[in-house]
Amino acid sequence: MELSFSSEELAFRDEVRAFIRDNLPRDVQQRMIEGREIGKQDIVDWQRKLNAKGWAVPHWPRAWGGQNWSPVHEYILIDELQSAPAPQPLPFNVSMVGPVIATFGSDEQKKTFLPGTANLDIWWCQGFSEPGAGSDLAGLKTTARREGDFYVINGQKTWTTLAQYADWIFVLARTNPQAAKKQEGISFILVDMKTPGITVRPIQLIDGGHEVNEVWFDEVKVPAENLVGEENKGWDYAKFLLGNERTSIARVGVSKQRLRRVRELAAKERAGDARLLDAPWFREKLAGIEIDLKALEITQLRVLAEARKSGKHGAPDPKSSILKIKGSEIQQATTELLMDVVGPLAMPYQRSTDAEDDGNATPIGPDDAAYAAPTYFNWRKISIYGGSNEIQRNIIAKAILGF
Amino acid sequence: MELSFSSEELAFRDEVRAFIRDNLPRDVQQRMIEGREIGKQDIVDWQRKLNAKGWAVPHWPRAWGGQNWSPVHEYILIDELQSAPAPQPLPFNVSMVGPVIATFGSDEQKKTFLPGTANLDIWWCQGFSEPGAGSDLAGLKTTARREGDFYVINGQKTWTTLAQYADWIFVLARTNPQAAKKQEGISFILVDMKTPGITVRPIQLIDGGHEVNEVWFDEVKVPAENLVGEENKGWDYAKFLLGNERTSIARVGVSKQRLRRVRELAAKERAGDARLLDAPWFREKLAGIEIDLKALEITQLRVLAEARKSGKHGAPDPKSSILKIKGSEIQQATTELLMDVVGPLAMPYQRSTDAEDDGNATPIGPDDAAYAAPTYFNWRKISIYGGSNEIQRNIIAKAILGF
Amino acid sequence: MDFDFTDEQRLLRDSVAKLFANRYGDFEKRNGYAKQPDGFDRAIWTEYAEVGLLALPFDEKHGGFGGGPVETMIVMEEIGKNLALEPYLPSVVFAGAILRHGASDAVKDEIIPKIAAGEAIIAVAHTERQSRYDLNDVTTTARRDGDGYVIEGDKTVVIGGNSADYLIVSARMSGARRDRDGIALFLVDAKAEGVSRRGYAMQDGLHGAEVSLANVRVPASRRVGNLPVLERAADEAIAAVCAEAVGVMEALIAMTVDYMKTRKQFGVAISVFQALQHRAVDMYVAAEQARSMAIFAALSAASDDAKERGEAMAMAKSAIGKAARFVGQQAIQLHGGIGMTMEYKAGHLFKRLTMIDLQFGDADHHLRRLAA
Amino acid sequence: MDFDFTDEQRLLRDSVAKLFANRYGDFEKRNGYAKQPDGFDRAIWTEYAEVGLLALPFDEKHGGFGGGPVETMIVMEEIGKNLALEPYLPSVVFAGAILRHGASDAVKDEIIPKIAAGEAIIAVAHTERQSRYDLNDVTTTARRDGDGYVIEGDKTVVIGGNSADYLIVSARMSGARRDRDGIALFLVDAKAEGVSRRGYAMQDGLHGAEVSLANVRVPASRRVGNLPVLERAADEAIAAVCAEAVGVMEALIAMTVDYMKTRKQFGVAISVFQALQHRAVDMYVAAEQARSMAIFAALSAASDDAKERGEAMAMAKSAIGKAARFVGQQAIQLHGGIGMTMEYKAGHLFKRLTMIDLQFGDADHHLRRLAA
Repeated sequence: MELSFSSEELAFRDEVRAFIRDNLPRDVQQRMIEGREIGKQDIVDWQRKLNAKGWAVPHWPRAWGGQNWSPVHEYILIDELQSAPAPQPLPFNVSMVGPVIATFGSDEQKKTFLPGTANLDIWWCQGFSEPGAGSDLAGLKTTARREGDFYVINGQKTWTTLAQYADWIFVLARTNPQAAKKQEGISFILVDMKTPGITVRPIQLIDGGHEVNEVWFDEVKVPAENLVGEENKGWDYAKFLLGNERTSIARVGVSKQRLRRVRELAAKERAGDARLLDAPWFREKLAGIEIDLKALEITQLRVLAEARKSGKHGAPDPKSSILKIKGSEIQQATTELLMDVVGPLAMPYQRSTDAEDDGNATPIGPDDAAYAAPTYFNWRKISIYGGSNEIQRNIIAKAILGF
Repeated sequence: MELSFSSEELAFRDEVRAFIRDNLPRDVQQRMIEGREIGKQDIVDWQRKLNAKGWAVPHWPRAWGGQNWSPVHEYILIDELQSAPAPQPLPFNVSMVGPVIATFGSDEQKKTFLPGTANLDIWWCQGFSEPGAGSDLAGLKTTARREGDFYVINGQKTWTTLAQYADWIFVLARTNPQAAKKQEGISFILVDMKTPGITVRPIQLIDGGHEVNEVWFDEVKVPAENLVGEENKGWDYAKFLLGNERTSIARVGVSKQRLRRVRELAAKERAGDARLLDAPWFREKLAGIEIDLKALEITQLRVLAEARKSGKHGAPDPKSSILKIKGSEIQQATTELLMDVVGPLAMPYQRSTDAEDDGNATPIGPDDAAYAAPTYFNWRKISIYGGSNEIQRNIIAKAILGF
Repeated sequence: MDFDFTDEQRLLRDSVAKLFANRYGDFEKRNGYAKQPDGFDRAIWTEYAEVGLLALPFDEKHGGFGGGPVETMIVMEEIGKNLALEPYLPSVVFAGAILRHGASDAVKDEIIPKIAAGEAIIAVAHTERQSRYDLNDVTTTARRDGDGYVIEGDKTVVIGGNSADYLIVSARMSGARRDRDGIALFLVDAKAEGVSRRGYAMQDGLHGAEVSLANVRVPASRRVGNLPVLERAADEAIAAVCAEAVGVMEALIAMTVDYMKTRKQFGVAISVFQALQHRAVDMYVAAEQARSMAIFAALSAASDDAKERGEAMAMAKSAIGKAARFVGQQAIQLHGGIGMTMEYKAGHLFKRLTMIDLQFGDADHHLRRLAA
Repeated sequence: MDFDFTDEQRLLRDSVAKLFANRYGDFEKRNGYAKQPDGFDRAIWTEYAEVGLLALPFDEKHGGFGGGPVETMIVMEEIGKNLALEPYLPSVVFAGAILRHGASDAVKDEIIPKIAAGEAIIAVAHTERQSRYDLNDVTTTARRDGDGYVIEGDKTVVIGGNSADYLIVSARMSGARRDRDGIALFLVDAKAEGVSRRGYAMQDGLHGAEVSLANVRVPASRRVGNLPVLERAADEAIAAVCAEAVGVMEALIAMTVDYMKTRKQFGVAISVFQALQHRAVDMYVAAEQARSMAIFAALSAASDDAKERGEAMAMAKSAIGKAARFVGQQAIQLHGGIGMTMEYKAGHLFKRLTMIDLQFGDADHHLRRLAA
């Protein structure tokens, strides 16, 4: 039994750190440290650097850029990116549609899409959620009607992250409305965002940012060859896709970075006659979260070690639900801690929603005051999306406790 | 809007305080302060004093010793008894079987039982719960078979508090096993504990004490005139009875007394170089509970004021479920605080289960060390009995939130 | 012991509720009000004046209606339910209390009628960059100069400061940064020479300002109190904001329960899921306990005993802050994504609850204050 | 990174599990063991010796098996699952660690074989009436006298002290009550003149004693360490008790889940109620997080870096204490009345968890230690 990484793994970690240090633009890193948005081009540029290094899609098949790494290597890369902090490869590309195409797509689809997907030449968004169906994904209503060599799509998707940047969207649509079970009769279709009949409407979130959208389909004609795999088997591919994100679900690196930042800021703030960082109540709060995070990190490593051993690369382990539940609770706790640091200075709304903003307006209060409350607001989503924490509890209740 | 009691109410409170001061034996009070058990005779003697004063059954009909008080007066009496602390009139007598007999019993039953019930000449215990039915009281299996002028009772009751002291037991038993609904066909029967066929077996709880019992009925012959009200209507009487305890459910006085005690003890304990009571972490914990308790006290008064206004004396207000939930959480939190005061000295088992023990063995640690852990263990029951906190949440969900 | 409103109080509540039903019944209108130059709609403010709300807490001899903390509670609870944007709390409740307790009769006779008529808005400029929630942490200075004072310093997060006609500024006349002695309050004309302001929206849609005072001259007659006056006024404002929080929580819980009954997942309304039901129950229980504390705060706010009053406010604000955080977070969780969108009221209720916790000190701050 | 046991470790676990299955598989037997004079069954202790458990952590050159913290974790987890009564933790783990780190080779050669053979039980007498959880808070004195020491003082809650053949006593040779310097450890024969003991059961069924030392003479050779040695041994004991807690929680959660599946209310198994399911899930999640921390503690326990090791133990013990309290309380709540009865194992698991939190410092104590 051994908690530390092997020397080979440690060497890889050092390589990742060096790569980030030498290649990540300082201003991008600084924006991320402060909780500000980063621009589309920054994300694209960085993913291309990672891809050039072979690190954008290490978990893909070797033929399409994969590295055949162990889950531990994948985790080290993600954890270092989160800790730096640096942008992660766009999940819609590398963890979602990419693996689906690589596994279930036609040779033509692979050739057409995979290189550009890895290199972020194509920016994908996800057309799964609908207004009527949140956690109940299979209750979707969007239809794809076959007409000759085309599918004609009608319906509405929502919570579509960064659709405003997207070149393509992968859509779950109902191709057989008469299917006996709601999970049947769904197909997985790739759609060019420039196709006539698609309308993207921004949804503004309570933090003031614009990261999600509604995407409307009105008689959108899509070539039939954009169907992935078999017609009416889309639910299987969706499940495959949703089970694919196991190495970064706990977002330990994100919380580590946030706590580091909180310490830095609290060392600069005064509370009464002393530094805030020296106030016992603040230190105890901080320590409480650090303990939880340490436990989570080890739980994450245990799940990884299990995955490495079983060889079921990325197969959904119901214990991942622990990672999601605790990971989101801890991330949310760190945002509350940031509010504690800033105190009353969190109240003014001084956040620019413009990712290209140079941030040169005189800030009110300490460096991160402007982003404390918006981050707190925005991060409430973490326990909602990707299967709410209530859904995760249902999974554990059923799959582990046998209820 | 006014939070304080009226001058008349304050005068009554002073009268209660004076009565307790002048009449409650010091050693009984001291045992209660320390969390030790008190003996049967102490409880009997005290209730007789209260009854002589007219305070044992103020909420009963005037003809049987009632005082026609407002709910506020009832609350003041109970709160002062809890705060003193002094024993409360035995609930099985004064809040349970007494009001049922007074409301639904025959004239003969009233004459036979009510005076002795008020004066604790008869000690009652409650024969409701059964091993198979906890929160699902109506699922009871004990039967009462009519044979001529008798009922013959068979079955098992459990969690019967202080059955070892009891002269009589009031039993819910199934008189019509064929009834359509499980709530129908149940009767409410009074049984002399000396009747042949009754066996009382102690249940030892995890604190080491003996406060509950199993009561077995094996062909127990009970005169038919001991049926209360109508045959098969027992469920209605049981519901009436269970809705009768609204003025003391929050047990605010008990928690006030416990916190006072915690402060006293913490002022004597040292933590490092200072008094424990001066340690910020301890003070903050204490303050947190005091805040909760203050809120609960006012919520209790709001429910009382509502009851006084509506005139529905003792009718179950679903808001009482708040009192039960928060009251039990706070009481349990005070027992944890007591453990904090005592620290490692809570570990030895030095509690005597003998209520007549003079407590003269050299104690280990501070005064209450011996009772800290047993009280903590024992008080876990508070969120279980009398309708578990989960049941209380179901009540609020249905009756208030309309789910 | 009595938790009923008098007939007059019921009338007050109904008239306030009616005003807000007209103006805020359609929640989308709020967005329009917020975009106006002051961050609220002046016409609504005029209505406040017409209904008498702006004169409510002041003595009749200064043109007020002599209302007390219970009347303020009634108004604030409705403000909370409706997320009203007008600067009632900073101007009428908080600054008003300073004037009531600290100003000379001459100043009262001059200013209070203007407040009552809706012609003067006042904001209290007490927070500084380093002060966090401590009212005694003051570096802004006031030095005697002839028959007046000269004030110098920077104030931050002055709620209502963007639209204020007057600012009440806490300034240090003597002593070290955190000394309790040596602090005075001054009523400063917001357009006086040397006063500069940078107004902004706040996270909850209310507005505030950064205020700089560079050699600002104030006549001696405009000295309107000291630290105890500021603390007493803050205590009254705390009671008021507790009542507001109760209104916000009530509205948010009602929205959440309604949403649960209509929102379908897996073919059934999500209100059938017991785990979610119990969560809603816990929110309700927390809110009822908070309501008890808001009543406690209101009924303690008029006490002349500063220690007793301060303790009551610390208890109340701590309880309210904790409940506000729990209710707000759980409401968003139970709503799912929709609760996080700008166009839906629930998210705004959540944001206001979050800011209420920060206003006048958060739950932990007051817990420590109580434990100290 | 590797969380698997080696083949030897698996063998160890299986043999311990088998021993306990025989002895504790029928839970009612435990009651009988507890009533024996020592508070446990000597025959079982002999079995520990036969299987090699009592020699486990000691160097091979002193007759041990050279096991490390992971081996101890394996044993302690099984002890936890079975609520075993034998004084393995105080004697082999805690006192054993003091001997390993602080005793001379001569003392080791004399004592360790006795421990290994089950012939000597040792208890650590460090807690005093005023010390709470602070190992440096020592008023018991040791003064030099000829070629030995004379010890004087009172110790409380000496776990395993009732049946111990030797006591390791912390005593102050110089300095003030809470000074870190000037503390020494002495191996005292429990039957030495001047040693008096009052044994008792503890809340969880384990046993301990009050110990008085009046003019107790100890040879100089029996000085077995100082405060750093005591702290290091306590750290190893903390890692061990964390593992025990994980075993207790595992057993308690399994019992609770089983009970929920069989217990019927309102005509259905209570396991169908989602609110109860989610509570059980939260218990499971807490226990898994606790397991991670117990592993962390075991893998940090052998570190020579006192600061790093102490921090790891503070983190682990705080996490374990919090989880233990939550899991214990919720298990009783989900069981209802049956969980509160003496004859049912769940209540005893709950009580042991409660005492584990108090042993070596509760969750808050270690949180403060970490934050200091």
